[in-house]
Amino acid sequence: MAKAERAQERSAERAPARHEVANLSEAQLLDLHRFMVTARMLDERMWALNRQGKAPFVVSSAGHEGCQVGSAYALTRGSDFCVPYYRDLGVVLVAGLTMRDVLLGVYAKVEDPCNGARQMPSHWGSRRLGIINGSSPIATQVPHAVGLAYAVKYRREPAVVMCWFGEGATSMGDWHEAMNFAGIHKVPVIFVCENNKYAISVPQTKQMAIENVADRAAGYGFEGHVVDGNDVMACYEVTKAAVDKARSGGGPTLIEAKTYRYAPHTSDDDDRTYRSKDEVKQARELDPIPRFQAYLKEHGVITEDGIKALVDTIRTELAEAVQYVDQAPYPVPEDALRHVYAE
Amino acid sequence: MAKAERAQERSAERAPARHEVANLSEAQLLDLHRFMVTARMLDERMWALNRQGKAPFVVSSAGHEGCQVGSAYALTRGSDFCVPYYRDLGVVLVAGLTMRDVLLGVYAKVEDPCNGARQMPSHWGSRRLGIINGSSPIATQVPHAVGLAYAVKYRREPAVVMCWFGEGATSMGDWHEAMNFAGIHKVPVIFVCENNKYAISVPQTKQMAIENVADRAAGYGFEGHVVDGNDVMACYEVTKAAVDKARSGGGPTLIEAKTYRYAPHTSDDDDRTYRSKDEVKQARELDPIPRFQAYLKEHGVITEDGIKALVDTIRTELAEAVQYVDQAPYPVPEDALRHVYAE
Amino acid sequence: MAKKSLIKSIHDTMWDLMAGDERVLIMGEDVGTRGGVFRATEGFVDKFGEERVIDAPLAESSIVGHGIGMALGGLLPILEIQFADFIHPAFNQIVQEAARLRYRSNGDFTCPIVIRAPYGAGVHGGLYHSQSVEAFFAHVPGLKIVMPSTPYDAKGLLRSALYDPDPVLYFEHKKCYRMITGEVPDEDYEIPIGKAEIKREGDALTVIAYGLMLHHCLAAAERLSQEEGREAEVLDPRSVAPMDWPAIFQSVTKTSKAMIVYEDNRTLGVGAEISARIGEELFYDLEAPVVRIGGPDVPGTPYSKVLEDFFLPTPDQIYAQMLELARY
Amino acid sequence: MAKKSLIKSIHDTMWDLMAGDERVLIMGEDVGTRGGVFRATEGFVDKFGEERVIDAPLAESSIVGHGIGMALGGLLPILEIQFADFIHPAFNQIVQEAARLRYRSNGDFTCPIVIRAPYGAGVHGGLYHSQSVEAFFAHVPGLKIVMPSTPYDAKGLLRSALYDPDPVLYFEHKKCYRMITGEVPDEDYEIPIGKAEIKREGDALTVIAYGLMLHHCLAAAERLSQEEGREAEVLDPRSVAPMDWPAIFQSVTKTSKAMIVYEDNRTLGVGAEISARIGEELFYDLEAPVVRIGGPDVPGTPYSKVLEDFFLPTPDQIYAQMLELARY
Ligand SMILES: Cc1ncc(C[n+]2csc(CCOP(=O)(O)OP(=O)(O)O)c2C)c(N)n1
Ligand SMILES: Cc1ncc(C[n+]2csc(CCOP(=O)(O)OP(=O)(O)O)c2C)c(N)n1
Ligand SMILES: [Mg+2]
Ligand SMILES: [Mg+2]
Repeated sequence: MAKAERAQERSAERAPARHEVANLSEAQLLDLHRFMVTARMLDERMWALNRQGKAPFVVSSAGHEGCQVGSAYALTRGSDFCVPYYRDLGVVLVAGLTMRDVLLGVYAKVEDPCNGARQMPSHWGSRRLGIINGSSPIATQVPHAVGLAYAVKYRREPAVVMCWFGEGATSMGDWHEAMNFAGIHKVPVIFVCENNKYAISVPQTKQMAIENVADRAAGYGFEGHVVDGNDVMACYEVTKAAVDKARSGGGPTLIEAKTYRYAPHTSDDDDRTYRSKDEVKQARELDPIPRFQAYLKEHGVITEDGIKALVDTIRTELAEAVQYVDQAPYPVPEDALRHVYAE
Repeated sequence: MAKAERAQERSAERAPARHEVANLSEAQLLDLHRFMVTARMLDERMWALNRQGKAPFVVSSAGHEGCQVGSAYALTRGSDFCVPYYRDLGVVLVAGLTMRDVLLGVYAKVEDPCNGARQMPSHWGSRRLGIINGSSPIATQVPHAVGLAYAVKYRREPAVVMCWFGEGATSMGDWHEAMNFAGIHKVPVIFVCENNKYAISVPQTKQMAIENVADRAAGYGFEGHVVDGNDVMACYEVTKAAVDKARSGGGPTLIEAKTYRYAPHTSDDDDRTYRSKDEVKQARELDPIPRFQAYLKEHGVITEDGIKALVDTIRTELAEAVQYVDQAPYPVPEDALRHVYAE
Repeated sequence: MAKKSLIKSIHDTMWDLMAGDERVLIMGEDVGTRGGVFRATEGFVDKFGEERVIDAPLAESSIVGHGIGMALGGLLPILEIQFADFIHPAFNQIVQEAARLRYRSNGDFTCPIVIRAPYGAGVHGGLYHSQSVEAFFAHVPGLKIVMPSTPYDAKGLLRSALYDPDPVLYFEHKKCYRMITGEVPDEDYEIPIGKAEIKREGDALTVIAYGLMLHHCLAAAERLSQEEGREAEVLDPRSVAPMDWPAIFQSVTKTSKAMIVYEDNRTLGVGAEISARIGEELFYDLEAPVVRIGGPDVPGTPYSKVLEDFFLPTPDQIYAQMLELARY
Repeated sequence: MAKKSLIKSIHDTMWDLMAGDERVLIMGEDVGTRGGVFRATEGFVDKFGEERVIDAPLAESSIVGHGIGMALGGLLPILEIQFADFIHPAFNQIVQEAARLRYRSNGDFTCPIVIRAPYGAGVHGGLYHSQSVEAFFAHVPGLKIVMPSTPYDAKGLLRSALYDPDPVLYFEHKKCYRMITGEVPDEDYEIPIGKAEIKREGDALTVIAYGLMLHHCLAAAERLSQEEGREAEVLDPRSVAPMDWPAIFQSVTKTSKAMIVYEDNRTLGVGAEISARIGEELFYDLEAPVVRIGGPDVPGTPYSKVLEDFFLPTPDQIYAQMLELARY
């Protein structure tokens, strides 16, 4: 009784806004927004380039911006570590890769700072930015994240490690082994599962017999949380709490963000065989970007004009990046022989 | 109220005996007892042979008889399948291997029906008896059990598959992958984890961050149960329920039996570095065999003389088996080249 | 008889095998509604149902492990690994389990599974969608490794693989899937595993190759004939385990010169064993050193077209070396 | 200077490395209180603590995977795989991750890990405690593979392995652990990885071997000298990747005859590449076909002593073939 009364009273004064609860300043809200819009616009451009025949292969992050940006934003840039997977465009933008960096990879130009055009696009990495270079085999990065977190703890560094993967990745043995070790050694790692309901065409029901990946955390001795991946602030909030916990010695957390991918798995995929247009349409109605924009406008953080201006700025930057990348040089053939061993 | 009353009433009449609750006849109780004593005596003989230099390598099952015999006894011999691991002497005896069969392997004689002296002892198998031939790498048999259960279901056979492993095995990726698939397809498989607190020297606390392996079942969408591995009837009861459930289409169950191994990991191990004599002594006080014998005597199922007679019979059989095996032929060298492919 | 691409031949053969035998089932990632990422199982789930066309969870080790279990239960599973690059998590199940079940049980158990996987470079797949993995497994006794290079062979070998009582790895060069077409009879036939085929007869030198490189070699041999009037004998082993040594030795004895072309990393690729055996067995027959052309010893095929082109042996390089060896 | 067994030399070297550098840690199954099943880390946990001597859960893939992560975090992990036979679950992490991290990141990332594992037969370990696994990895560019055969080499090579900026697999023949002893200096020294050593000089033929087979070859060479007055040159490559081709070619050019002895399955074992290269490169120098002695192509070393003895090349067999080749 007393509790409900007090709550009512408080709401009578003024309910604290969602972002106040999440401890996000207006500047931070604008940051989140900018990263999300950048990711979406860059993604759309990549697909356009693909259709124009300029990019043989692209991977889409559209739909995942809420959970990617929200989670990555909880890290301290420059000292924490990101261990992303191929869908994490939003993550690596927050971590500091530029649109140009990303496009150099898409165009397979030699200046590609992630891998010198050696890997397919979306296989990012940067020692400088603390983004661990990833491969294509699913879930192999999860033990890397955990071992890295062990090292960080061993060295008494204040850093934490965040590791992203899809719900399909949770079926791999490596995922299990890494979760288990993380729990035993209480290393400062945060696992973020971007559950978009499909692994290419395989629906979640054929991937696992349970509703929530987060429930598996209990089997490893740490906490798991489900969060709405379309709610960037909620993603930030739950991840930030996990980051704080990890940083103060509380060990790992598994966060499952319920999300959806709007495009086919990659530009090589055709999703019409395994899901209906209607299903995709319905998911798009929950798009994290307009939802966040509505919130920002409602709370006077941004205006429609402000959004337009941002879009224009990004479009200009994007055009510049495309132009630069278009003219950047390709690798020379003999580059293929370098970096097998230390030189 | 009414319920408690009724229960009290019943106990006033006569509390049903433990084995009645478990639906075990006296003949079955004697069966269980015989298998347990046989396993223990055979195991002791194997160690004696090892110390005499006649058996270069042996693995001990002592301490595990309760959960091994109790669980395997829930299967229908001849139609169900066993997928054991190297510690499961009690399991394979219930499944139909004889002491002679086992000793032929220990002596590496060519008549060894499991693998013709090709594998280390305790790597049993028999197509005839439905015991799947096992290897040494840990946990690889778990997906075999699950795939076999899929086949059984696919063929609409009434059989079920039971798969045993230690708690250490649950850390392997294969274990996780098999659990996951079993849950998705609800195949008729029963997993029995013989948790003896150590994987060679590694204690459970360094193997996992949780108390009960059984708790992981929830993450795969089926039930898990913890049972006292020193209570053969409880092991039978919980396993039998799982077998019935699996047979009627209810899918998998994970059973964790808390047990202990009295001897070192194998004859190559020295356990003094990682556990105290005292710990072993305490565990031995909970030995499933005397405990079951006390119960049997209390309920008039067997007498002290009956036990002695049984021991004598087994001792005689054992002597005969040892004598036979001692004189049995070794393989001929060129045997090594056979059975690489179909002949 | 119909003209089919390599992938269509594989698709249709699996279809017939599924239709003809209830013990056959297919398991792999995206083999169901998606019909496989290369469409090898297009339409299968509608025809044969979900119980026989299993969309596996993302877990290669257990795709193989469960497949072994199914085989133990009397089924004949065809297991698809989406890309050969992703077979490595299943290495333990293949090497320790599938390959050894018969041997370790002294013949009591068998493991009749087929593992299909698309391999090879030339499709801008980068380091993880381009690998050749046959050498790892050709080193493992107990396995058979089939490398079909034509639609005709693909059909006959796949049927043999399915009914082989031992585990068979069946590797399909993904660049050949649509590039290579050929006549395929409608009726069923088997091609015995372990029998090479002379894909082109000649006496100037013997060239041994499979997959994409076979087709490059055939093109180079044609040019050698056209431009130089010299005839290379091109031998397709069709399986690299067992390897048809008699056929290889017979051809090299005839031509006295041998060349091996493969796209896998050169060191300890399948060509190493071929070169070694020819050198050891035909010491007095050889008129020139064995020529081995392989991919460079770098960890993978880079994504960039420039770099990938550098990685892969080209028809021109092959031609140049053929010519040199023929003239030797 | 002290006389030590192979295992003692490895133990003591690791001890010194741990004592000298805080970045070094050890992880593996039973490496803690048990001190390793072969006692390689006996006493370590008491001295260096649980944080640096980690009893890993039973999970090889992640022993390597976590080790890679630790290396990414600036540590220098020594990862113990309890038996080389159990390295297969980690195949994916080794081949796809450790070997490729540098290459795929265009040199931005490195992977300085050491993976130690006891390998080899002769100890009644059966199919799963006897394997030689070096050939699988020698096929993988990006890895270095060290095979120390003497206590002296073991020390110098282990130090080099630890400070090598690339992933090193360090395989120890378990039969040699206590059987082979030798003088080991107290002070630190490094032996460069990729440098062979002539363990015995001679001119009658070149014999290339490592591990237990090296010692068998040395015994056979001694007998050849005693009984026949012919001197075999015995070359220990010490690492099979990189392989010291110049040293091998130099010796074979001198002797004109080459023999390779290894216990791994013959087909596509490391000897295949050695034989192939010698045949290709020294075509005009060879006076006899290269002789390759390997384990038979069966799925594993059987447990039975009779069968195991049949599997392993014996000093007598080696001697007989040496003699034949020397007389050729
Ligand atoms: C070991 C391995 N197996 C298969 C693949 C092919 N593959 C690439 S992405 C993918 C699905 C991944 O699904 P999920 O983890 O849910 O991530 P999402 O793509 O949905 O974000 C598959 C099967 C792979 N890359 N690695
Ligand atoms: C993949 C693999 N790694 C390591 C080993 C070595 N090994 C044999 S038994 C064992 C411990 C197994 O412990 P657990 O599963 O608890 O069974 P228990 O022996 O306690 O019954 C280990 C590490 C192995 N056989 N296979
Ligand atoms: Mg997904
Ligand atoms: Mg145990």
